Amino acid sequence: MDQSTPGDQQSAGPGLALPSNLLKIVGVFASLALTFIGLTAITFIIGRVMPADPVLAIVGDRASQEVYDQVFLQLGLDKPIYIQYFKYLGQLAEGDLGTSIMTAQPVADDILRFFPATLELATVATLLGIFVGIPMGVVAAVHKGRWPDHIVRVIGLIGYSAPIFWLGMVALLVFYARLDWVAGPGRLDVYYDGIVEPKTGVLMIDAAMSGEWEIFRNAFSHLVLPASILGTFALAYIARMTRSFMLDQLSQEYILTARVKGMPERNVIWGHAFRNVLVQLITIIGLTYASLLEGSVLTETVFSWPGIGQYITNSLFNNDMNAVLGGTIVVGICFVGINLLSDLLYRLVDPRVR
Amino acid sequence: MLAEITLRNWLLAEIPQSKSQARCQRVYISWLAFRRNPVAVIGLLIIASLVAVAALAPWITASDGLELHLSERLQAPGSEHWFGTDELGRDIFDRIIWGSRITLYIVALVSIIVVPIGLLVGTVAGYIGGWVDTVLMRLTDIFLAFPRLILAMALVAALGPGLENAVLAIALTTWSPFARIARAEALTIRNSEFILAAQVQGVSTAGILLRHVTPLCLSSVIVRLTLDMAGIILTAAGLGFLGLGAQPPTPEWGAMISLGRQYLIDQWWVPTVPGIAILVVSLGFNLLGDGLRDVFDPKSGG
Amino acid sequence: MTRAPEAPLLSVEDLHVTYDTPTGLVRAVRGVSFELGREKLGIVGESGSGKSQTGRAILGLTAPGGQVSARRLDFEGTDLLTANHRTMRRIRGAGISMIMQDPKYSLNPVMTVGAQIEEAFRIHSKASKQEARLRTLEMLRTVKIREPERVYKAYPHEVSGGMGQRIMIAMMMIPEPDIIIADEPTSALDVTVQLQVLAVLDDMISERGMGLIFISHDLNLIASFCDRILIMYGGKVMEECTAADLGQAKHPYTRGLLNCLPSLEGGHDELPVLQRDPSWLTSPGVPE
Amino acid sequence: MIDIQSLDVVFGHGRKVFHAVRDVSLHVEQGQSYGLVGESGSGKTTVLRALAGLLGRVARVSGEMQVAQELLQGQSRSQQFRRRVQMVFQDPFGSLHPRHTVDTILSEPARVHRLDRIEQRVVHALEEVGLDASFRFRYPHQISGGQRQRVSIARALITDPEIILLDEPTSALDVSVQAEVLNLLMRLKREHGLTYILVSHNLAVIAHMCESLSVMQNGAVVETMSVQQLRDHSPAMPYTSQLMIASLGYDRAAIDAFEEFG
Repeated sequence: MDQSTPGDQQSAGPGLALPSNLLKIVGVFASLALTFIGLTAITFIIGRVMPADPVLAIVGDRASQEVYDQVFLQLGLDKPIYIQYFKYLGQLAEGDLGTSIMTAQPVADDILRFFPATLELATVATLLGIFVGIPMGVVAAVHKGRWPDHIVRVIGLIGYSAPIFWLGMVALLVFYARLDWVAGPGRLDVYYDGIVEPKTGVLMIDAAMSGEWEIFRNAFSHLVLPASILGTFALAYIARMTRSFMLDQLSQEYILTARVKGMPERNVIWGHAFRNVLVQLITIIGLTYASLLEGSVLTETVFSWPGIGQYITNSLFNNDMNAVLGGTIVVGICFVGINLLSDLLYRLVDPRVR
Repeated sequence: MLAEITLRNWLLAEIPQSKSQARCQRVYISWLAFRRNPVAVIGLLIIASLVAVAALAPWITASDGLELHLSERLQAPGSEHWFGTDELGRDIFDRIIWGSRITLYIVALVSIIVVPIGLLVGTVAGYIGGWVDTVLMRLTDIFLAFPRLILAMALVAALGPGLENAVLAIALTTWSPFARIARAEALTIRNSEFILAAQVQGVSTAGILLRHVTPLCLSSVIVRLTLDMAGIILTAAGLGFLGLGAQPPTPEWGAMISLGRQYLIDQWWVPTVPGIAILVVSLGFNLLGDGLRDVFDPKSGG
Repeated sequence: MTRAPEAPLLSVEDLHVTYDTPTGLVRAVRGVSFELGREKLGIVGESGSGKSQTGRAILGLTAPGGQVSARRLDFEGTDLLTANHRTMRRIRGAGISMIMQDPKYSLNPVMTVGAQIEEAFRIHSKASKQEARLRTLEMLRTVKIREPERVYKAYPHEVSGGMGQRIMIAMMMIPEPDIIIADEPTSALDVTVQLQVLAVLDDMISERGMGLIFISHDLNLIASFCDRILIMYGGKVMEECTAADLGQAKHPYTRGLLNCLPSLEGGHDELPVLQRDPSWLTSPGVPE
Repeated sequence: MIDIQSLDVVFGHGRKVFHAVRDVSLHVEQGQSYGLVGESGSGKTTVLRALAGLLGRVARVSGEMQVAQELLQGQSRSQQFRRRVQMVFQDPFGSLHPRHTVDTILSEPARVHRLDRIEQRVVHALEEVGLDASFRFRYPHQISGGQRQRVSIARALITDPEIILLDEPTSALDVSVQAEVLNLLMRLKREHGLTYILVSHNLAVIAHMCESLSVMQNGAVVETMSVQQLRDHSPAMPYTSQLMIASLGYDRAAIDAFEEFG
């Protein structure tokens, strides 16, 4: 069709196309800024607009009228709503997420303390998903319709369908309470608490850095179960997507070309088809990682894992709105950040969008 | 027997005689393809039983699942109580049956909110394009970039816990992928020649969107919806588990797990049975969705 | 025009390709026989005639679900039907190679052009990376690409259709096969580009003394490009003739195809329409 | 009947700007078949779409277009124009809605233009393109490529148009089917007194169907001539002669003489 030719006009090759690339990156950041504004607008609405009386939520219903009025002015509720929003943005920009009622500390400090635990959990789970899920998906696609495919499909469906909190409970019952193969809830046994200086906040790294191998082993034993449970979900998702991408690529004509060249089948699969799949998987892995950061809420509750999910849940029950919204914003930013990173990585790896 | 053969002939006739026959034939041929897929049929059976059980709940159960029998607390599964009783002596089997209504209620309500919004936003953005597309998709991206469970939690925190608020929160975080899918479909459809042909005929934009674009988006939206049902059920159960969804004594499965949690070690059935119920139903939706995708796969034609 | 020499490169006798589909058996190729020497053999037919299936069956690349059988399928003394995987892999590329219709789909989108050509070379030789690179650049020059260094580093989406097809030719020629199967290699291209690409292919084939199977729907093109022509319909060969004798073809199908083409010189008169006869598929050879 | 004066079509903005049609003028008499021929990217299809008002969203169109005394404004078209001017597309798979039966496809234009006796019109249009009533309730995927193209033509006939724009109507078809469709188009033109603009990359098809033609390249008209000039192999411009030589088949010696035009 004649209309499809504009692209052809520019088929000059890999020359100097920097300005248009720059434009694309500027576009990515512009959309990032917009997303951020949307994110904060929503948390702002949830925190300041939707509750019937935000002041009451803070001071409680037994406070005197004086205290009430003081907080009312402090919150700037007498000002127009958009000014309140800009003030809110200003505070966020300074890293000020307000003070937690529950811990009486700045929410930002709290989050810094709780976040590494979540990061540790989600990272290990994602790695599990990548290193187990991808080969599973490839094997399933190559053996489509035969038993390896069926096995992968069943594992994937169960990982997809099981409520993660329930799976965690059952796993605790079986592997901790009955079999005693792993350590129980929490990140460490009580008597190891506070020995290692929290440098990174990621316990296993801290322990390794200070040479406390016994603590390292204990931390690992605590991590295995929650990470596997969370990883099951990641694995199911990644395996399933890998399988469908792989099937798609294997039916492409360039695969036939590779076979015509006389290539061994293993190289056709890993050298040609998988290279294309990998490009698509970057986005999927990013999505998985981001969703695990938030999906850990339930796992953390079940395993008493002192991460950000548990922090948000506890704050919620204590009506600690600052902490809830602070946590939401931080997780939201991670979400957006990871997606941005995978988008940029994708642009770097795929020659077609470079 | 004879009637069956003629019906089959009518459904498979080479030359359909009317529009309705042609439509029935298309549905029937899809059904034949669907029927060959055992996985999908199992999924359909699970969902059909869920609906049947929910509809027949008053006749299946002995109690309304809320009555307390403190003398019969935490009884093991047996002939008296098939799935045992919980910490307040309520029959777990009955509670599971009544809970199926809640699950269906959540799923139906979310679908009713999410699908029309997603379709409308997606098809309009994809077909009209330009700045309309940019604005609508930015909006969609903002919701897409949101951590689903945490946003639902924050919303419930502001609005107060409860089933309706949980549904609202889930709907708010679920519609965006549908808009994305509908837009992607609309984008490929809008450049096809049959759309140009409709424009040449003088069909209005609304007519093209409604009669030409939407029917083609529908199948992938339905597949995605079925697959998403599992996610919706799990999120609702998760909110229930955290105490942010349906409130006790409502027999919502997630809340039941949460309450039964402390009895896990000695009375394992209390939290295990609702867990299995959730697993089976979300498995059913996933199987059905997989099957539907195979049937609707655009590559297989029809 | 050259004739097939005594010992043919490839002999095909009574080739069948059958697919088992839910709606019944589909006999895509039914009893095709021919021999190929160091010549340009054209296979022409309309869609569904089995011409592409014939090409793929020779390379053992029939799609899953397809059954291939033949009384004889022999390439330089090797029976392609019973050959094991290793033998087949050696033959593919180095013995028989294939050029497909659209370079947009038949080149790997995430590998550079150079890497893909080099790979084809290195599968069949122990050459060093450096040597492979030199050979690749030389090959790009042979297919008349003006800036081989630039194209070497380019990705497939960065080259035009005509150049893409030259790249395909370079890739398939670099292991020096004896036979090339070209399946509608220029149908996606504009006429002038089409002819230029064919000229490149033609020159290389005559220089190296190879055999070519040229599969196309375009009777005019095949008649002017090839030495010998097989006309296929419904999975069977209707007629075989030399290109020069096409005008005197006897089979009503061939005659019908020739007559229904509009021509530059013809008037606005009604075109003769091809009348198909079911007996063509049952009786062998040219009907009397 | 159709008058186009200095038509320009530009796609995109800034660095990605693409001038698809440059200063194209053409004139088609009533009852004539007019050919537009060129290679891909020559802008021939874009001219057709600009005339049909299909470029509204994506391109900037300037120039003057007049069809049967109606001066066309921008890319919007009156319902009267929509009834009078119909179009047949290239891809028999893509130009029919996959979820609509032949009946739905054919009755839609009649409904849009509020015509009466829709059922008779549908049956009659099917008859005219040589399809019997058994096709009426089938879906596009149940019929062959040639039959689909006949349905497309029937759809164009429903509103009793005066002009049909044909965009590569036979290039996706086998040659034997192409002959049938070309014959059908010739017959319909005679019987209904239609005016055609036929876009094709195939010079032989244009020579067979049209009385005059324009050769396009890179968005501009290279040469306008009568079909007689084409038959005599006497085009004025070197680009046209090269195109003509190329369409005659493979000739190794001639190819070395090919030039790059652009």
